[in-house]
Amino acid sequence: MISFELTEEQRVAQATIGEFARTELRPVAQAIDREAQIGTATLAALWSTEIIQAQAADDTAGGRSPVMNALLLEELASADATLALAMAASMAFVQAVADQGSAAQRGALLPLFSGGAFQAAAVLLMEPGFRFDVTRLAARAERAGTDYVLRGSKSLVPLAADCSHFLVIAAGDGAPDAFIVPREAAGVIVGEAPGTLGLRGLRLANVSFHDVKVPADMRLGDHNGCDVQRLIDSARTGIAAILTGMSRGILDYCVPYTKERVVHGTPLARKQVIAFRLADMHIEIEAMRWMTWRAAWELETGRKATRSAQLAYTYAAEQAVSIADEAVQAFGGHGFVRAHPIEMWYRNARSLSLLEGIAGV
Amino acid sequence: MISFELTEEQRVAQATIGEFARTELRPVAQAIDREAQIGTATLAALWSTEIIQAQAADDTAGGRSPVMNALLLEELASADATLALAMAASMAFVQAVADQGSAAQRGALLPLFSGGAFQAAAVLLMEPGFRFDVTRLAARAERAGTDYVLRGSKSLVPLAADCSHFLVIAAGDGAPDAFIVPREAAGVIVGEAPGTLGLRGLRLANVSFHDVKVPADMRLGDHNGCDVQRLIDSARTGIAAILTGMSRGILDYCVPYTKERVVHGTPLARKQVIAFRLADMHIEIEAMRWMTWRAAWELETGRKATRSAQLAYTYAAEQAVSIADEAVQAFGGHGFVRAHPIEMWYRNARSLSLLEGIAGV
Amino acid sequence: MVDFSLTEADEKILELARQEGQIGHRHARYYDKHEDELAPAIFPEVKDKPSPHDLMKELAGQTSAPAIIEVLVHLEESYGDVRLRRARTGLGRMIVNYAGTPEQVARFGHKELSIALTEPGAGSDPSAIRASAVRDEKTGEWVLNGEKIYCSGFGGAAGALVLVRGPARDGIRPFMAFVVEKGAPGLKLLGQVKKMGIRSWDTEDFVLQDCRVPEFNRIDADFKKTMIVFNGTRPMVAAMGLGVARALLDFTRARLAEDGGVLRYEPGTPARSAIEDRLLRLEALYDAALLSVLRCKWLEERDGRTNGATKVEASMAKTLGGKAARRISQACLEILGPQALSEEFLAEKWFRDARIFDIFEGAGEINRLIVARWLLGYSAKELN
Amino acid sequence: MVDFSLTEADEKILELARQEGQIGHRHARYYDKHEDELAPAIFPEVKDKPSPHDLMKELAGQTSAPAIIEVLVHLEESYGDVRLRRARTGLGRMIVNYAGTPEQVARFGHKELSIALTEPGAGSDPSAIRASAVRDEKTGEWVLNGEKIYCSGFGGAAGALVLVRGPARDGIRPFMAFVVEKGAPGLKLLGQVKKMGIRSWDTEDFVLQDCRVPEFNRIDADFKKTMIVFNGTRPMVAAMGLGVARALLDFTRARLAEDGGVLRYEPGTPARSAIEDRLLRLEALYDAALLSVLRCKWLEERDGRTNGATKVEASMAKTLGGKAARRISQACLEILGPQALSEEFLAEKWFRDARIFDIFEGAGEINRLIVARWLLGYSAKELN
Repeated sequence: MISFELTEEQRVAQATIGEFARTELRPVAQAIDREAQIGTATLAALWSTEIIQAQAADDTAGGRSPVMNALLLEELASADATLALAMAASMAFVQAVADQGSAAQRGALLPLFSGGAFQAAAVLLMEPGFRFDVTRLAARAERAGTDYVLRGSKSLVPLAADCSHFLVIAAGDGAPDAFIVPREAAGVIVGEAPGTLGLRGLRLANVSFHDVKVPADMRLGDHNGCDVQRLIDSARTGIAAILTGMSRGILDYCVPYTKERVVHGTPLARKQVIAFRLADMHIEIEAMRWMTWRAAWELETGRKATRSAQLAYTYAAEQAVSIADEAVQAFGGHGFVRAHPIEMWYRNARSLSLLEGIAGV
Repeated sequence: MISFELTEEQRVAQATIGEFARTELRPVAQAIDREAQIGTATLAALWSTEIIQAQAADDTAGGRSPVMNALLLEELASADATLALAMAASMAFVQAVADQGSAAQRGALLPLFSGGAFQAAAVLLMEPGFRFDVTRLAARAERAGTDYVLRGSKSLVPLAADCSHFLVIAAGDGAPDAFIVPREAAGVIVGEAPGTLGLRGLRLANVSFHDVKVPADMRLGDHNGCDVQRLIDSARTGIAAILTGMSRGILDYCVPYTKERVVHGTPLARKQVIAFRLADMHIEIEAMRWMTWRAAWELETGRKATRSAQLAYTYAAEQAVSIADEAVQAFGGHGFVRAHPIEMWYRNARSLSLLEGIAGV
Repeated sequence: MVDFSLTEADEKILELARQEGQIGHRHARYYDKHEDELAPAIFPEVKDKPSPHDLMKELAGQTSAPAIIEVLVHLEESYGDVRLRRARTGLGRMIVNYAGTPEQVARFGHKELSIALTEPGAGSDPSAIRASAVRDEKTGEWVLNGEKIYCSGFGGAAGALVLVRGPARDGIRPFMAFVVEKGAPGLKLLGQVKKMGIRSWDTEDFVLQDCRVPEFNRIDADFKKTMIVFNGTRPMVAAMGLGVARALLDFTRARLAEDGGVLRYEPGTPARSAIEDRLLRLEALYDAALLSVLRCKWLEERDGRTNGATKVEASMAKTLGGKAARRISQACLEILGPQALSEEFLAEKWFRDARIFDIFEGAGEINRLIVARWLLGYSAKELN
Repeated sequence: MVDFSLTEADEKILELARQEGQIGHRHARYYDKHEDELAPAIFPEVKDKPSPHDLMKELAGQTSAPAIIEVLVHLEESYGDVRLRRARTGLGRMIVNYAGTPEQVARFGHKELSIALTEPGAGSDPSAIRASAVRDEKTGEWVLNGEKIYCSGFGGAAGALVLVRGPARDGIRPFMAFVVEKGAPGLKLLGQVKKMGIRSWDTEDFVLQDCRVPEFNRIDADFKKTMIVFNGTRPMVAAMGLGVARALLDFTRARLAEDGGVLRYEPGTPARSAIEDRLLRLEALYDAALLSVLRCKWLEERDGRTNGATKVEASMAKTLGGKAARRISQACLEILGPQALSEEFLAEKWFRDARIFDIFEGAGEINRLIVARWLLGYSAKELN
């Protein structure tokens, strides 16, 4: 029965995290971008929301809800997409283990995410090279006796240097599989962060795997393996949620500015061309949200979400870049200088919309 | 040395044909669409411009000029794209024979186009089926002794029932080739015109070839064969010229209407959104024209025009559909009813922009 | 709780609508070619069968919210092209029943009445209406003059509720509404409008030339309140546009499938063909618009249908629906290529049909103004 | 006669510019990372070599029209990223030389002077300028106050020609222009503007706080005439945007080629991959804009450079050039995929650089207004 009704719990969480994002995250967003570093205080504040921890909660507690996560990622991203993605990256790892890990894997790994300090971890899907596609993985895991040997490189790993574990998606004999690899494992090399167009606080870096021995029981799901497509669907939904929130943050910033800025005697917002663009932003942001909700709901109810997640991601990517671009245009020169966050959003929009595999709902 | 200067001869021809198109063609355009038939008087008027005949002129006379043809097709199409294409289709045939035919072929065929009455003929490239592409021809010509046997179907042939000859592009052993086939040849079946979205006056129809015997000397260029890509390049340039003219006609019709039409106390044209769209139309039409000129100039000077023709065609197709679409929007309900030519232009734009191979400059 | 599933009852109703749509497709070309011929009030194929609307009533309580299942049925009916049962959606009748006196309701309430607003010089701007009503003090009759165009359903209707300007009061000529029945002296029927598409959609023009109607026919309808019906109809019309768009999307996918082309949702852009990539993006646009329509209808159920609560959401849904119909129809023809231009297939017809959905029931420009005014807190005077 | 060929001399000049561009690319990342450091007036690599501009003069008469070869050289220089020779394009100096008295030309005409128009509250609308000049009757000096931002070339300049509002005459405060040299009392330098891109493009802000300049520094420049320089510079800036766009297009094609991808122009859409199709359409947009720039420059040669004859064409070229830079930079990054986000490559830098070209020297909106007013015959008052 079709419904867009949020539960009381969802509305409360949404409002709480929304308020947290506005007061705690937005004020530090530009500094994080400038310094290409998320301060420990901010990481601690993020951790204190307990969103990551909730992903490790037992199924029966109802703590792991893709719809709830989509709502909260939107709220976080409306303040800063970088920080939303810092959360979403760890969330993706914990969710994958919680949803698809063996009992032993859950038992060993989930407690790491119940401590008092921010715990970074990531799902590694993207690879270096200019024609990467999720269906053309070069990283390979080969059987060597009872173990696997992992070879290949992964790119754009958030907070790579701080991660305790990586979940590495690699091609195998048949379908791709996911392998849990501690950062300290022999043969794992975390590259220098080269600096990136946007999302600079995440210090996105390559991680390469040189004949890394992975014990068989560190294959996600152990004997059963895992559903890698579900990880990708979840990531696309997560990015869609973040793009939705970021876009909303942009529009919220544009409305007062265009109403105040007077050009040739009239506020910018009263020029039809500007007003229509703002209206379109709002219309599209809403549509992005419903598409994200639908994909998250499919994930939550155990349905196959591949189509919905792909469409939500593709649509949100296109719209968010366009929204950020039009925001720059509305601000003119002020949209091009670092005094306003507009240029950062433009860089973040273009960056976010190219990422695969690293967010989770 | 880069120049956009037209010669005196070009300017005179442009003005003359422009005036002819405005006074003789525009007034009959909607009736031709309604009746799906070009009247004999109109065909006679078109013939009297001697544009088709000029294509058969000897090289040394300088009568065959792709740049001139592009200019004139734009003028004709600014009044009616259907009639411009009726001309361009015959032009394409005559040009192909004149440029690439053997001496015998030129001697036999070109005089047919020097008579007193409109002589239809066409180059046949497109084929039925929904995934047709110019690089995937299904029509085939096979060697049978010294002759060829032609098999396959061609689609959307302008004035098919009136054509004396077809130039059929078909795959052979190596590269595709072109074959001159009289309509009356055994095995040639001209289908009923099914009616089409736009360009209805052309009675576009399928022509099928059932084991049609083609003597070896009716292969265009005889022993040497021909450059089929050049025919395609010329056709794309021709369509680009027609799309440019049609778009100009649309804009010319929109300007006075939007200035006169008052909505909420202001002329439509003074709404920024409408004014910007009209400005964009003009900007794009000009760019379409320069792209067309460049491709035509490359053809005229014997350069390889494949890239320029493809870009001119692709760009013009996209822009013309958008221009016709925005014209419908500016007219609102009046853009959707047949009292105004706007809806015809919308149908013609979508139709024209899908055609390959049937126009020539 | 957020929920995107259809109930069993929803599925059953929509399945029936889809089956009927297959019949509609068989008649589509005929009525496209015979635009002056009204389709029968009910087609023989379904004469003795329950309609999806009947089934909706029967299964009430087991479906998604009424406004939601209703809009989905409309989408399927539009997908089906020619309607097998003439819609009784005459807005004129709705307004008479809502604003008329008991006597007026008794006399006109059961009749099919269109609403006649648009004039050659007044489309999206009703304030430009010039048709007039003058009272003949001798007879007590009203004398109407003017031209009304694009009047939906008028061919099959008993008449129309006509919006005109009355005599000036304090320099302002107020809107007045009269029931004009066919056969009234001075009502000249101009017949079906010759349109690019939706030719089976009954649309007529007429002229009022000293057309006389009694005082009894004057309906005391508040124009502003009347406009509130658009809050419900805009998402409905958006859904109809999506019906046509989906007909084209399905046709396009089916043609590609014949050639072995399958649309996969797993890969990213680098692994797609140009055509797959476009089709995928068109589907995304379709879904974006459909979800906006459903959200609006869900909100309508929650917050009220006739109080204007969903004015902005209705405009949002219509903006996206109109845009989707335009873009999808244009792009599908391009994907299908030149073969799609032929009347052997319905694709070219749907291309023509689809274009109306960003025009009638509020063009995208009108709807964007409504959204922008709300977003920016501007009055109609401040932003127009 | 229409002609799209370059002369041998053109090719020679452009080849030199391209070779220099390869050097420029090597310095691009450094000046992106060190935005407060002005690039040298001339780089050692080219210190003793003729510039493309020198070659242009040398080969005069053998090239395409001067305005055309000049704009093509600018495109290549922009393609090359960091300029190897600091451009002497200070608009302030140009205006002093054109409008100053012989004494003023003698004193200032050889100095590099920027032009300072933009203020925090006045971008595309110079009428919003608030900086002021008041005459100190005692000393005969002018006292300037205000804030000027985004002043191109000011870091390397000797000063700027500053546009301010003078004392009111008949209720109107006329524009006045003063040469303000660095070191003037009350001129506070604020240093390089922190920008998203084009960081090697010298751009400074400054404040005038009771800044005193002698009467001699007042330049009698007609503001409207001054604006005519934009007719020449708009297509020039459009070409610079295209230079950045082509750097990205070339980079993208080269990366695809490494992987065996070749862009073919023979097939239609159905036979293309998603990426081929996009790249082809981006090239078309690039060419559309480039040809519009060339047409404008050709017209400028024919009809005059400083008489405003190409006002509309200049705006058309700038509109398309700005749009092309925006779209191409956004789309190339998408085609290249996530790897392109890394600072290991210049793609991400060019993405940031490209965005300025639809903003400065007239945003697309300003230029569309100019085109629309001409097309519709409206005054600035009737359409704004």
